[in-house]
Amino acid sequence: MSGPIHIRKDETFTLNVGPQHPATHGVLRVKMEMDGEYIVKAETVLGYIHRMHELMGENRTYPQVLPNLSRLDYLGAMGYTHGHVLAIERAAGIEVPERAEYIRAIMVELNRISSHLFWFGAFVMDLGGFTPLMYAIQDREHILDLMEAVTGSRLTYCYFRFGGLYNDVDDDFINATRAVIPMLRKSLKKYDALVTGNIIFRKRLEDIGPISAEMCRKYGATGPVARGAGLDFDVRKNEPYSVYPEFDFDIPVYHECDSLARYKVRMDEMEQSLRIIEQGLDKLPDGPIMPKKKPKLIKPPVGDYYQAVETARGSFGIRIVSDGTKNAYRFKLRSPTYSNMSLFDEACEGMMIMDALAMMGSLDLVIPEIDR
Amino acid sequence: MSLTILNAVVAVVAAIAFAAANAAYLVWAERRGAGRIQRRPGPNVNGPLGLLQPPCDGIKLMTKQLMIPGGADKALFMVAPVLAMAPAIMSFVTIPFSETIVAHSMNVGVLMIFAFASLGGMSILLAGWGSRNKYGVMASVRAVSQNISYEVPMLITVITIVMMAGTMNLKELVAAQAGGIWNWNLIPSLSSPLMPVSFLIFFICSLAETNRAPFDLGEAESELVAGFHTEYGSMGFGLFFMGEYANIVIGASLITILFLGGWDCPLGLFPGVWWFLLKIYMLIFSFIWIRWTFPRTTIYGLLNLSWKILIPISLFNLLLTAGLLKVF
Amino acid sequence: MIKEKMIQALSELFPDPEPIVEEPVVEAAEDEAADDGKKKKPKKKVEPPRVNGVLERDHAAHGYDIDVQLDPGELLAAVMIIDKAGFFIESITGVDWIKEKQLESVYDFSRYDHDLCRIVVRTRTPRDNPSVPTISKIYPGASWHERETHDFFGIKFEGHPHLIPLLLPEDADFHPLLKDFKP
Amino acid sequence: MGAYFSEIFLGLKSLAIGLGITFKEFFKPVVTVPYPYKTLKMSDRYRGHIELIENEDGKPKCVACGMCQRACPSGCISLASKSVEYEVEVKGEMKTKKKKVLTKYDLNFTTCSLCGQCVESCGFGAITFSKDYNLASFRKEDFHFDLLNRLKERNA
Repeated sequence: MSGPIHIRKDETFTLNVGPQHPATHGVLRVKMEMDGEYIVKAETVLGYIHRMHELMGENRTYPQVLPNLSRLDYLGAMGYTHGHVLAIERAAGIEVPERAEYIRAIMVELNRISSHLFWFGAFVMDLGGFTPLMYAIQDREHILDLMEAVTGSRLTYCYFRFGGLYNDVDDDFINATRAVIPMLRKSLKKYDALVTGNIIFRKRLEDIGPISAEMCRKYGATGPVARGAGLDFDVRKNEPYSVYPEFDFDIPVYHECDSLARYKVRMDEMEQSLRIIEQGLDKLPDGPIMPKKKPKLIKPPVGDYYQAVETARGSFGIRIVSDGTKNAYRFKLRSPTYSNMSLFDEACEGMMIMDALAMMGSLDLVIPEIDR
Repeated sequence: MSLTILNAVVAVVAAIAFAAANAAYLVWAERRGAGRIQRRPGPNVNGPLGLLQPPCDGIKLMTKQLMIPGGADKALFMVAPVLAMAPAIMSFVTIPFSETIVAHSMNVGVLMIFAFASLGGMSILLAGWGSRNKYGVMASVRAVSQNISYEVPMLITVITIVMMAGTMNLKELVAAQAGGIWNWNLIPSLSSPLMPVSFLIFFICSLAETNRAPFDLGEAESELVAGFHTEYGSMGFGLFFMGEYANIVIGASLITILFLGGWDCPLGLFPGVWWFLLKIYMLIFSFIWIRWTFPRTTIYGLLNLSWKILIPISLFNLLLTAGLLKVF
Repeated sequence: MIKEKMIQALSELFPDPEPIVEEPVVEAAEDEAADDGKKKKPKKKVEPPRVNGVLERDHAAHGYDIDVQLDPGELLAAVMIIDKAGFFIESITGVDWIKEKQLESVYDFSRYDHDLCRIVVRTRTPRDNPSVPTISKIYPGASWHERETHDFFGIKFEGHPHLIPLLLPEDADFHPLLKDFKP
Repeated sequence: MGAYFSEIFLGLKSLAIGLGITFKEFFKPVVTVPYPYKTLKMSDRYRGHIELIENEDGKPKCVACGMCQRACPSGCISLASKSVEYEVEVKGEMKTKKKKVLTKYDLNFTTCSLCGQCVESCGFGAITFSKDYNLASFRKEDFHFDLLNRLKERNA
């Protein structure tokens, strides 16, 4: 939808969406200048739950930062912890046993599905349909149960360790996961029929909230936002890490650039994650889950290290500047939603408020992760 | 038929009681129904099956303080919820539940119900405007444009039926459909082959008129917080709520009278009034069912639907029926 | 390959006399050796700060391919080259080198296609008056990253249209990631 | 014109499919657990707050080395100990030895992030996770756990 043809500057009003607003999923505030229902100008205000994780990363020893990473994004915590352990392993040169890497990949993908499922529900709720959220949560619950049985917690896992894992998976987990996969496939079909095919849903998303490939590049958008703009970019393929090169999976890419494209990317990604989990379970090698020799104190050599991983929301980067001590000299977290959200101000200009909020939902925001 | 004062008082009290009881227990039914659809039990703590939930909610709402936001237009702010409830109750007066159970049968019954239904839009406008809230104003503007554009196809559809029956009296409209399912207006006849389409149009319009999902743009909780009743608490909010559910009952009764043969019984097992109630509660269930299945439409999608699809089709249907009535 | 092309293009920013162009190459080789040997040689530690120039890095060891250090004045030219080559902006951050009395701002750029190449651009400014030109004109997405870096380090991005605190409170007058920050 | 009607028709069909799905769900059994009346069993590895483990004598296994205290990222563990002399039989003769005995083990659960670093760092297997999750109170002080006391209560 295009904006109003004629805006009179003296007839606009300011609308504060947030910090407490049902559509912002947290404490995000968008200052909107409105002409009726049309947005003339928007300015995002962040920092309502800024916790300065980067300073904590500098003040604490490397292992002590581990729990912080899962507090960044409470829905896809595994992916973020994965990035952290990979970065430290790269910096300190720790070898990881193969079994541990496979379990990591399985866990990250399970978490990706659970994150996407929750996003799916919350997104449809943004559009006014409440029931899909409940169905999504039911399915997510099965995944959380699986992960709880292994990691011991449901949301903020802190399961990965430098060089390996906190504890091993057992046959119960493997069998239960195998049982959950077909169930999830069935549910995905249900969602397709209930939501994706729905005419009201499609009408609300088709050609709404265009984010072009060039815009993605200028703002550094990654993840499903970039893939919905026709960019074949997934860190798992572009910059392979862990055991992802061993798996056969596709990167769903849609060229429509609208909210529906971003929605479809995520829905397809769940199927791909299921494929990765299946292969991971098949290939899961025996062996230890922690390296035989692991430095007692982790002190990466002096240098500057960067690690990117593909989380549920996009490319998460972690930069560690080490000065050779047990604390990081600089601990930078590049959160994907931060970049994805930064294009909202420009993209929503001239849109109607309900379309803009639908687009905001399609960006898959998790505010603690933006604010860090 | 002259209306004695006693008659009027009894009628109004009965209407209020019916509306209030319905509003209270439809909230319960809605929550239970939504719960079942989402595979959770819904309210089940207060009383058996949670049946004491509505009185508890009512007590809670009544004991809360009525807050008037600073800078609000006090008069409009107070009038709006009453205006939401009153027309709904007034409309009950003319609805025939059976041949005998009707407070006051009027020969312009359909017209009267539509006149009162328009007042509902007014209350939303006043509420949004009076509460001095930007979300409220936006919501009320939406709701009014929605009400106006959906009254048009609704009335055109009603004209079709009135034309066929030759009366505006609700009782006579039902009487015209008596004598079995095939006589109901829902079933296409030679003179009006597009009646199921009319029914669908009327059904969609009554969803929109009562501000129900997927057309609940007036309260669009995910974008406009709570829409026109953002600033309302306590019984002000309660009245809006009751008004909404009373309107649903009226919408369902109107559909029943116009399309489903009113108290006409397909099998004749029990008295007509029970058939009437059964029909309206089936319709209300479908309202609830629809609400918990679909996402919300956009405001332009909603207006497009009305002006580009519903109005042309209903106009075509009107002309077709008029022509066929002349032929047969 | 994009990597060689970018090294070529970025090296042209340093048209200084030959020894300086030579030096980074030597350092790079040494650096590789240092990484292989795990332990840095003691003489490395007393080495003077890095000279401006382009370094090629091992992706497996560092996570990035090209490391460019330049003066703030050359930043815009370098970023324009990178922009023209189709890179996307990944992040901007700072590092407080308190011993050298310098603040470093670090820019990460990466690519969407499968020709993997991550470029890190570094520029150092004096700590008492840190000022770097903004790149938000070239990459509008840099605007938030620059505001964040300004919050945390106090680096002024000259020409930034809206350099107010983003993550910190609006009236924050402290920069928490400076090493001498006391909460 | 054909597209107009086919869109209406397909739209209605998609709505009907959606209604069919929710109608089917309507008759399926409820999946939720009515929480305060019924609770689920926690998995074996559930990570609740920490708890001291006793040895055969019912005394805490903990030797008060303080590793957990140091490993904790949030600094929520504080412990104190005193030296106690005790006699032990070594090669047939009694010798007096000194050892540290735990006198206080406080867990400030309000700042605990349940990461499990303490349990992992413990070289003596002296602490474990509890399965306690029904934790609610209006007072902050209720979450300053005295683990030694809890151990005693458990034994009593």
